[in-house]
Amino acid sequence: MLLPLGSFGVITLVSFLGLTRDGSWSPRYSGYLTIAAIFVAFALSLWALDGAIDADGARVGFDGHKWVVVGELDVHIGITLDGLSAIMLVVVTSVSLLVQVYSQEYMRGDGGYNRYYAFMSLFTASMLGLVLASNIVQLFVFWELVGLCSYLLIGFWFYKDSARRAATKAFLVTRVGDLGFLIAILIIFSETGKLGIGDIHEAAIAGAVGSTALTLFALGLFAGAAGKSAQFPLHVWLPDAMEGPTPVSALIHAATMVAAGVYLVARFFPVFAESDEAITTVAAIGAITAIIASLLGIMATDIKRVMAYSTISQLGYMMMGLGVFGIVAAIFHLFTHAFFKALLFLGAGSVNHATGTFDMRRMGGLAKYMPVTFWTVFIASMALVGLPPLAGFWSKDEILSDAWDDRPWVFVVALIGVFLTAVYVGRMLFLTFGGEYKGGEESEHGEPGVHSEPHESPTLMLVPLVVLAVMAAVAGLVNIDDGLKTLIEGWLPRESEELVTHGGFQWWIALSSTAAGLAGLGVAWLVYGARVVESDRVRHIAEPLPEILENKYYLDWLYEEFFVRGLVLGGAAWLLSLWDRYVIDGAVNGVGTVARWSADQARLVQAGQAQLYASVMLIGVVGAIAGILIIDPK
Amino acid sequence: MDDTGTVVAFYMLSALTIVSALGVVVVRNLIHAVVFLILSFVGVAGLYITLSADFVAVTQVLIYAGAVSVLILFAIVLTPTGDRGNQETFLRLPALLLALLVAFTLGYVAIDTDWAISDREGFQQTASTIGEALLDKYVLPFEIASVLLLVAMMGAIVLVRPDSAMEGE
Amino acid sequence: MSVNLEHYLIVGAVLFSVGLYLALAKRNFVAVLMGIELMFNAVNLTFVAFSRFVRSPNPLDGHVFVVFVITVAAAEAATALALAVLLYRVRDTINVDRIDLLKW
Amino acid sequence: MEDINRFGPELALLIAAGLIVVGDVTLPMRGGTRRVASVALGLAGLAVSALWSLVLIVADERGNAFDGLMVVDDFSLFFNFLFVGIAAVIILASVDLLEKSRFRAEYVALVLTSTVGMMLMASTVDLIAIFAALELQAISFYVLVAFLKDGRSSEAALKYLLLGAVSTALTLYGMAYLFGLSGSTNLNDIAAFVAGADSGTRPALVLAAVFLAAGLGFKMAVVPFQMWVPDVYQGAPTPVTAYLSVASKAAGFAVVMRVFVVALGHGLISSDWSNMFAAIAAISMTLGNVAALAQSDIKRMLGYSSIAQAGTFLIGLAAVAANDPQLLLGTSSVVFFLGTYAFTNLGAFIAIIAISNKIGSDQIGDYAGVARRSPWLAAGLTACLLSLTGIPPLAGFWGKFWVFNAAVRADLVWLALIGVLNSVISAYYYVGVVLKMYTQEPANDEAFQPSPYLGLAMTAAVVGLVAVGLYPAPLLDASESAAAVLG
Amino acid sequence: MLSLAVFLPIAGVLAIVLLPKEEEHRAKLIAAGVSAVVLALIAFMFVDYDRDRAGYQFVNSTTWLDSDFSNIKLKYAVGLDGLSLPLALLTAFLGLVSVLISWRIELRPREYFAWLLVLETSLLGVFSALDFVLFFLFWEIELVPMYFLISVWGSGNRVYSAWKYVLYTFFGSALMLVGILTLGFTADTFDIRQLARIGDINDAIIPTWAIFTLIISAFLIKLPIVPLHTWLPDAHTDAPTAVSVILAGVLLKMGGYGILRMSLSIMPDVARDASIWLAIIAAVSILYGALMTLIQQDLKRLIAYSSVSHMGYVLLGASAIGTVGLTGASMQMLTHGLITGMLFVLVGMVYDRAHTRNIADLSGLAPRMPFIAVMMVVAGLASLGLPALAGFVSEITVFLGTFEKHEVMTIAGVIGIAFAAGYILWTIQRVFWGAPDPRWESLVDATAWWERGPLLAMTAAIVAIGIYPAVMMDLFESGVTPIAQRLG
Repeated sequence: MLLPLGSFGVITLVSFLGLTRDGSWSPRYSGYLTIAAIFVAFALSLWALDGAIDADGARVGFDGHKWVVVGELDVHIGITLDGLSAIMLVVVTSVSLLVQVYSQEYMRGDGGYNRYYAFMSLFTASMLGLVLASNIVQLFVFWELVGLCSYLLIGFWFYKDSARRAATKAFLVTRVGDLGFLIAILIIFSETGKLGIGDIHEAAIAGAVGSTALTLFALGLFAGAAGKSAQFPLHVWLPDAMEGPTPVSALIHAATMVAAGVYLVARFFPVFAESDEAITTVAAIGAITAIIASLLGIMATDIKRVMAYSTISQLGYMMMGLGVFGIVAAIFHLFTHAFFKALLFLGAGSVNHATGTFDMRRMGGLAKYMPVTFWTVFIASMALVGLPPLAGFWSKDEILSDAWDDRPWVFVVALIGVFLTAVYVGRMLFLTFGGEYKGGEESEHGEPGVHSEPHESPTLMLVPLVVLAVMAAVAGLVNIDDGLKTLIEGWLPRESEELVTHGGFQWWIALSSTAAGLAGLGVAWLVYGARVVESDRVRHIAEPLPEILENKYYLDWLYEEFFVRGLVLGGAAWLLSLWDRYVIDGAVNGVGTVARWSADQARLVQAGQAQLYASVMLIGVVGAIAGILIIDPK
Repeated sequence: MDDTGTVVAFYMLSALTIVSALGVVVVRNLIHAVVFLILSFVGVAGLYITLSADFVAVTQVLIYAGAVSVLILFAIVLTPTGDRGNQETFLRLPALLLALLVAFTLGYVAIDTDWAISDREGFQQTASTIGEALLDKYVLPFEIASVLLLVAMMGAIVLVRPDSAMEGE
Repeated sequence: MSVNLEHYLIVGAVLFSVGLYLALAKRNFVAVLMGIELMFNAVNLTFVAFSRFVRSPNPLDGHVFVVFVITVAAAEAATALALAVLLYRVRDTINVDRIDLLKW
Repeated sequence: MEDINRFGPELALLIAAGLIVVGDVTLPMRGGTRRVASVALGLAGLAVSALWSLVLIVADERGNAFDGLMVVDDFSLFFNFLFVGIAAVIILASVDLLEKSRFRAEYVALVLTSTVGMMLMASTVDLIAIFAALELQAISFYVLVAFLKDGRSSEAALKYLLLGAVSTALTLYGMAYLFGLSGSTNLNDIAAFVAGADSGTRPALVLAAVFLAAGLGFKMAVVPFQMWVPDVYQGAPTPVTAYLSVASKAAGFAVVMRVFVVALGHGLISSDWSNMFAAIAAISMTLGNVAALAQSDIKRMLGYSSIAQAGTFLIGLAAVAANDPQLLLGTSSVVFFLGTYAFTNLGAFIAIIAISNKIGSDQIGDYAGVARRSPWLAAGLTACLLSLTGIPPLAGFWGKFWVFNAAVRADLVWLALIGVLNSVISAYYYVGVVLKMYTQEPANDEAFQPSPYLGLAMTAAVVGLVAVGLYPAPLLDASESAAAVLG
Repeated sequence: MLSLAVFLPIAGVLAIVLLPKEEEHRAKLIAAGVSAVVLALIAFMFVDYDRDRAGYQFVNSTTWLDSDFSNIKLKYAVGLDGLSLPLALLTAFLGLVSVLISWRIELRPREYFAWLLVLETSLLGVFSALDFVLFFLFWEIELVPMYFLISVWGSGNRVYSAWKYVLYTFFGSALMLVGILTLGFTADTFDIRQLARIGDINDAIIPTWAIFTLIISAFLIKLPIVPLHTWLPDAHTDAPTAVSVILAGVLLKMGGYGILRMSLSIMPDVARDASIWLAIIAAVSILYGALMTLIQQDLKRLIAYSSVSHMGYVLLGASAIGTVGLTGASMQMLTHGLITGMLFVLVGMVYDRAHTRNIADLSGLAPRMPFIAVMMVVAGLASLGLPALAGFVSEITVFLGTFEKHEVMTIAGVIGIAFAAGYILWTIQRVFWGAPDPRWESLVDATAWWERGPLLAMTAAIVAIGIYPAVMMDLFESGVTPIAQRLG
């Protein structure tokens, strides 16, 4: 059972080998080594999954090594292997494996090839570590490492101004969420003195934690999750994260970074389940996120951005699912989403490979140039919209039905979301693959002119696409007989397990969601496919919504200009610097000035006249006698 | 000290002493001031006699009224273009105030203190006793004083004799 | 009417103050020295008065002290007047308030 | 004979002084030889004196002399060594000065007689003898201060003499009152009287104490009797300034300790003078340090600094009576501090003599880049200044440490606080000189060395400084046994 | 052996001073040799330290001064325990590093290296002294070399900065001296081991809180805390690189060490009452320092202010007055020493090459100096508290230890971490990333062994501690447990 940890070790080691042996080490080896390691990890994950299935999803972990033990503080590094983590392992390793294979071709010739694979390995390893962690601090460690890797990868082309900004932004925004996570850790430690995940669950269920503290703890965790999983209002980093190489985006959006947040909430489901306020917040934030992100998706012109917003909105679905106690549905959706979203991104990468641009307005008609890419992306898109019998349909349906069961308003929101999703997916498909080719643009690699005639991508890139397409098509069948249910629920304590919603399959829900999806596609066809309705007119009618959307609800402005530049840099820090310079240093230097001044006064007495000196002496004498005899006459 | 003669002598001598001292202050000619100074010294010598301190009185007359006054006159003479006006500096008023304050303080303390008065009679013969003390018990300070006088002499030479003779050696 | 210790002490005090005034206020260094001599006289008077009046195992110690004071005062006067001559030579004045180059 | 034996250290110096003067007049010698002969004879006299003191210790010849006017005890022996050592260093430091004067024999003799005066100040226990000793020292110094016989030097002497004479008169008045109260001039008799004095005598006792403090405060150079210090320090020949700042001050403290601790230490007014000294200490430190900040002449600056240092010593004295059971701690701390201060200030002045000789200026501004031109001198001066600041592991630190320790134990924490804060102020100007020497460019790059005499004196001071800093125990033991005598 | 390690640098100083002027280039060899031997000695002690038997080990003790009149026995006593041993190791390590990175010093090298070695002795002395007066002695000695190093070999407004440093510190230590004396008078001993055993002090001549305040003020200035911090940015900015390294790496730790060793363990009663105030000061320092860091334009100043912020965590941990918090605080001292030391080494290298530290002037340095850039990223990430690097371990331990006692202040501290991420990343982004600037075309990477070696060693230490903190944590725990027990 320790083997997944071993794989993590291998990858980490490789990552550092790749880094330090830069130069004498052929870059290709890094790729091979990484892929081999991930393949081993994938195999081990399957083996772990097998073990988890045998155990009906119950925990088969064990406590590992002492890390920090000080006084009452006890952090042991351990492994949690249960149904939930086993599924996550498989998702992570499989998507990662495919992405790495794809990258072999995509990144060919890039100067930072070694670095790329090193970071990617570390990324996957951190994610695995996160999933396997048995201790909340350990979880936090890998959580932050995931953040770090995303930072490094988003800023991979560090000489690009947009890339370095996006990287910093991603790290900082998620860091804000992480503060919540950290505070949550502090709260739970001060309440229970325990940091083991299992211990925390027990304490929460046993009522050993005060209800306020519990809620705060859960909300803190959720803040962390919201940061990583790009939930409103911390979602702003994700669209910018497109600055990294496309496979990175695939990995971030499908299997690693964003999944971490959902995983975290799922992992602490027993805690959330104990706090009504917390779980309601999760549902509400999920709902808001789902809607606002899909609206943004409609306006985006960059294909990767469209997908990014779609990720955000799908993550909103997952959160909604968790918020209605539908942990099975949520993880199921995570599972299916991983495949079709990875596929979408890799497809976008493929498109970019061919056209050299991500701007959908520069594409068009690609279906005939790149059939494989088109069909795989099409499958993924339909899965995303949730058309049966593709993977997305099953999982999204389950969320809808759980929502109906628990909080009908969430259901309504989700249904609207389905519609909006269909609209932007349709728009994306029509703009990219329909109509005429509009010329492409300069590529990321700086080789102009080769994209005038788009062509299908090399085989090595297509294989992952096809594999993922198959998965996107059939992955939904996994849970058709509740195959995942036992796995996902198996590890839950009995008290929490009873709370989990099981909406079950309901025909009318399935039909209505399919109808909403089709309606959305229809609208998209009207505007972008057949161009029956001018998009400008739609825009005009919807005023001022488009403008708000184009400015992304002014959140970036609010954060960057108002909070960071305005309040923090321009306000607080500026004021403090004045305070520092004039008041504190002023006081310090003022002491010096006063001393100087007194010195000048003091020496004036020394006027050089001897009898003056004698007079001072006698004044002192008389004063002393008078002082002693008058003040203290005994 | 109740006999009238002593009392009268005391007051007269005190008056002489203090009025002469004030004379030193008031007169506007330095030479005249020296004269008043000598008078004051003599007055003090007289007071010593009322205190039956004959040896001290004699010493006083010899050294103060004699030697010191002559020294002072010498000094005046040796600084021919010096100021002979006996003026005060700008510290006149503060000094006056201070002097009055000191006088008041000293007087207050003198009166306010319980002195351990003995009923001993006046001394009969002080010179021999003092002489013995000087050569016996107080031989150390006596020696020091003699060294001191030598030092003063040497100092005066050092100060007054010019350095320029150096080149001659 | 009788004359006792306090009378002498007060005469001494007054004499001391007059001397002090001279020392503090006179412009000519020689006059200042006269003031100082008067102060010594006042002290001497005080000593002698104490010798006469107070209880003491060796009352004449006061007289011995006075002898020393007189000696020392003479020596000091000699030094001081030598200094006056020196000052007169190098500074052309013995006015105390003009000898104030060293200050601040 | 016993009297003479115990008077031996002083006698040796007097004989040496006599020989020097007489020899100078009678023996036919060239100028340079005369100088060396005077110096050598003076040093020999000091050596004999020190040896004699040593013999007195080894033979345990401690005891009274001259009918109890003088004592040879650990206290006086401590100061014997201190003064002899200082005098030796001063004579060495004066060699360059004497080159220009025809009165080299007289100079050396005056140094020796003043040393005798100071040794006697520390060892006499009778007011008459103390007075004589005080005056011997004072008159010697009047002449020494005027020794350059230029305008500044003589002006300094005038001020020193005028204030010295007034303070002598004050001291005498105080002594007269003590005599009038107790009927005796012997300190032990006075102590006996004070111990049993009733409150009716308090006004006179207070007056006597204050007047004595005024007279001796003049020697110690504490506020408000410090006014002469900067002017005289600046005007006097630098070796004499050094001598004044170290020896005269120490002698003043020795007398104060004898008079106040022995005679006035127990009884009616001990808390009065303790409070007075505490106040004087606080004011002296603050005023001295603050005024020193604005000085541009290094001698003047050290003058102000010596006022501040004297204030610091006074903390120890204030601590003496504030807390009777701990009486000895305060005294011993002052004695110890005086010892460390001697090394420190002497070293500083010698360095200044050496440097000023070369650069021809006492202005701090002209010390720029001295470190480049004469690294060893600069290092030595730096060590001395840091020691004055109170930075360990130099002797000055321990001095302050013990004084503050005494203050704290005498319930004078506030005074200790003022003391330490003043150390901070003092750092500003002490280190300012160091800064000039090390961080600024010199006017010219010509390297220079101190004369061998100065080098020897300097080395002695700095070695002492560091040795005491690293291992203060011997000096501390000595000062404690010295203080024990006064108990 | 400990005494040997403490005073060996002084022997080195003598050797350097006696070098003839023509041989002055050998000074650095002597300095490097001596500090390497010291490091080896302390490393040996680190390994040799018997962790099962906590408490002071390698003790050398002898009476040094014995006063008849005041019951004072000053001891020369040195020893190391779990708290001081890692700090001594850090000192020795950074001592060697600072010698190495000064390899190219050309201005008066003999004096320079001599002062560096004096500094090392005083620092080792502070951490190993077992007598409060001896502690104070070493504490004060440190001023002198620092003063010279800044004012002679510094840059910019070096004289003013040196002044400021000296006067601030001297002010604090002056107050501490009175505190030490009152404490010693009350407790009748200066021996730290005895002081840490005596019961509550009740009959002091001044209130115990006053003694506490007097003593801790020196430590707070040294730490430094807002508003007593303004010496730090100036001193850091104008000091030569090696001195900045020592200053940030070790000198600030004297303050933290003092708080733990003296203030908390000797006067637990007052410390308990004062803990909320300490926490407030800490929170203010953290946020204030972080905000100030954000708007700095000078790289060194930036790191200096970040030090203010980071040392706030030390105080925060100390204010927890529990084992966890104290361990975190001491750990933070160690990790901050390594990380900030490394940052200063790097900034120094950048400055040596580009001759500017102004962030606005620098851009796109990474392609020119990849090694330095990578190291900068590692150090920066460690500084912002990235897990698996050293900084995280200490910070989270501080938080975990403190939260229970001072919730709000801890949260303020946590917010400080977000700022840390902001200023570190923003700086790296602006300086190292972005389009290469033609002005910096000719800059070369760090290639010499004496440049790379220290950096790699520091990286190794940072990573090792981050991944397996127990190696230091256990020691620190054994060191602070007695203190925590007294605070109980």
